[in-house]
Amino acid sequence: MTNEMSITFSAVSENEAFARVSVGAFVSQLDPTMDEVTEIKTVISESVTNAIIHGYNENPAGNITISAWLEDGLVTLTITDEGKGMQNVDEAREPLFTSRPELERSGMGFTIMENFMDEVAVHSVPEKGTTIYMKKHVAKSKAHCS
Amino acid sequence: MTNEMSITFSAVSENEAFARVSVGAFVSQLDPTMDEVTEIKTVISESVTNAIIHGYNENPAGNITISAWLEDGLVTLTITDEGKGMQNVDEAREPLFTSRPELERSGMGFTIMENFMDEVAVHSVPEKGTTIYMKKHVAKSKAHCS
Amino acid sequence: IGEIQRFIRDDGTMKVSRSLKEMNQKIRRERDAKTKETGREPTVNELAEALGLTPEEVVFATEAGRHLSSLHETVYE
Ligand SMILES: Nc1ncnc2c1ncn2[C@@H]1O[C@H](COP(=O)(O)OP(=O)(O)O)[C@@H](O)[C@H]1O
Ligand SMILES: Nc1ncnc2c1ncn2[C@@H]1O[C@H](COP(=O)(O)OP(=O)(O)O)[C@@H](O)[C@H]1O
Ligand SMILES: [Mg+2]
Ligand SMILES: [Mg+2]
Repeated sequence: MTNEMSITFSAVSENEAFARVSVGAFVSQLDPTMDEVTEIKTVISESVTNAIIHGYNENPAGNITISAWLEDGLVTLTITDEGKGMQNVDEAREPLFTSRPELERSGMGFTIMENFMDEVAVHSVPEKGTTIYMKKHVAKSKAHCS
Repeated sequence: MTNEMSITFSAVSENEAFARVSVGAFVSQLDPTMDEVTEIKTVISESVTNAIIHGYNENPAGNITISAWLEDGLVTLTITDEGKGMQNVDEAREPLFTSRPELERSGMGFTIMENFMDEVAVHSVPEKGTTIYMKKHVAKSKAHCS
Repeated sequence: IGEIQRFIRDDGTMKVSRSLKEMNQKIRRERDAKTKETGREPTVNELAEALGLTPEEVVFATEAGRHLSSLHETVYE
């Protein structure tokens, strides 16, 4: 089976739960474990929070788009914002790096994404925006929905 | 508060449950009752099923888009397909009317939408597609309960 | 209709936030029981089947402990 969806929503923290549930519900078609769903939801939280806080500086006029593709046992996700982007992606991905220490950010968002997903790629252009691509193999047992 | 989102997904029946839950999760921001959420989810099922079966003749290459807007106590939904559309919307909306009796359709989809929503408008162009607009007031009692 | 209602005290006027929390507790209990029984974590489908829910509903309800509640507090405080 293959299947795809995308969701677009205002960059406000109220939508974090909506994004977690939508992506988690979609991925449930692959029959993951609850832990796998929790990992995927956590990664959605981290990337959506980054888009809101860093990408859009909490401007609610911004839009965030998440796309998800399913094929047997594999989830591919992209999270896109059209916010301020990053000058130096390698530095941003380092554990504990944060450009907003005054907000008590942990600097661990990218590290969490790398830990919970099998692949993470970041494409970012200053003043244009950021896209995060991620892949995760789930439901090693058996993938299907009927 | 106002807030908006849209979701787009392949026209396959596996996505009906995803659509129901995604819209349900978004609308939950207004703190509705169980009945209100169940009514909204039912209306999503009816309109998504219509898009899949009637709009796209079950061709999975079709896409369905649902948009949702929230403002104090009011949900506005649109469900759009780019499928085959309808020649006669008034006839289609009549209770018990179905163009596919061989599928044991009940012909009650539009009637259910009208019952559960405060407003239902249908815009359809043959060979272009169909959009259903719906509004519903929710959470009339502002009582906070968690 | 009603897949959720079977799970709550048959009161449709209950706020969805509260009934999701109750459903979340049932899911957690079932998950613990199944893990003990089989020695591994159940899949979402296995939990959904045992509880008569769709897998998507299970994912929705398990969010209840966390964000939906805090979210209502921000919206309605
Ligand atoms: N969507 C984004 N747009 C712009 N900058 C970003 C985005 N996501 C992450 N960054 C940058 O990468 C840094 C590290 O991100 P992260 O590891 O999540 O830590 P934190 O969010 O705690 O700062 C952020 O401080 C920010 O400078
Ligand atoms: N999205 C759509 N695209 C094309 N035709 C539609 C669509 N939705 C509804 N219709 C038409 O309206 C009729 C009535 O719909 P409905 O009340 O849901 O009954 P049923 O689905 O049981 O036929 C359908 O039989 C079909 O001819
Ligand atoms: Mg972060
Ligand atoms: Mg119908």
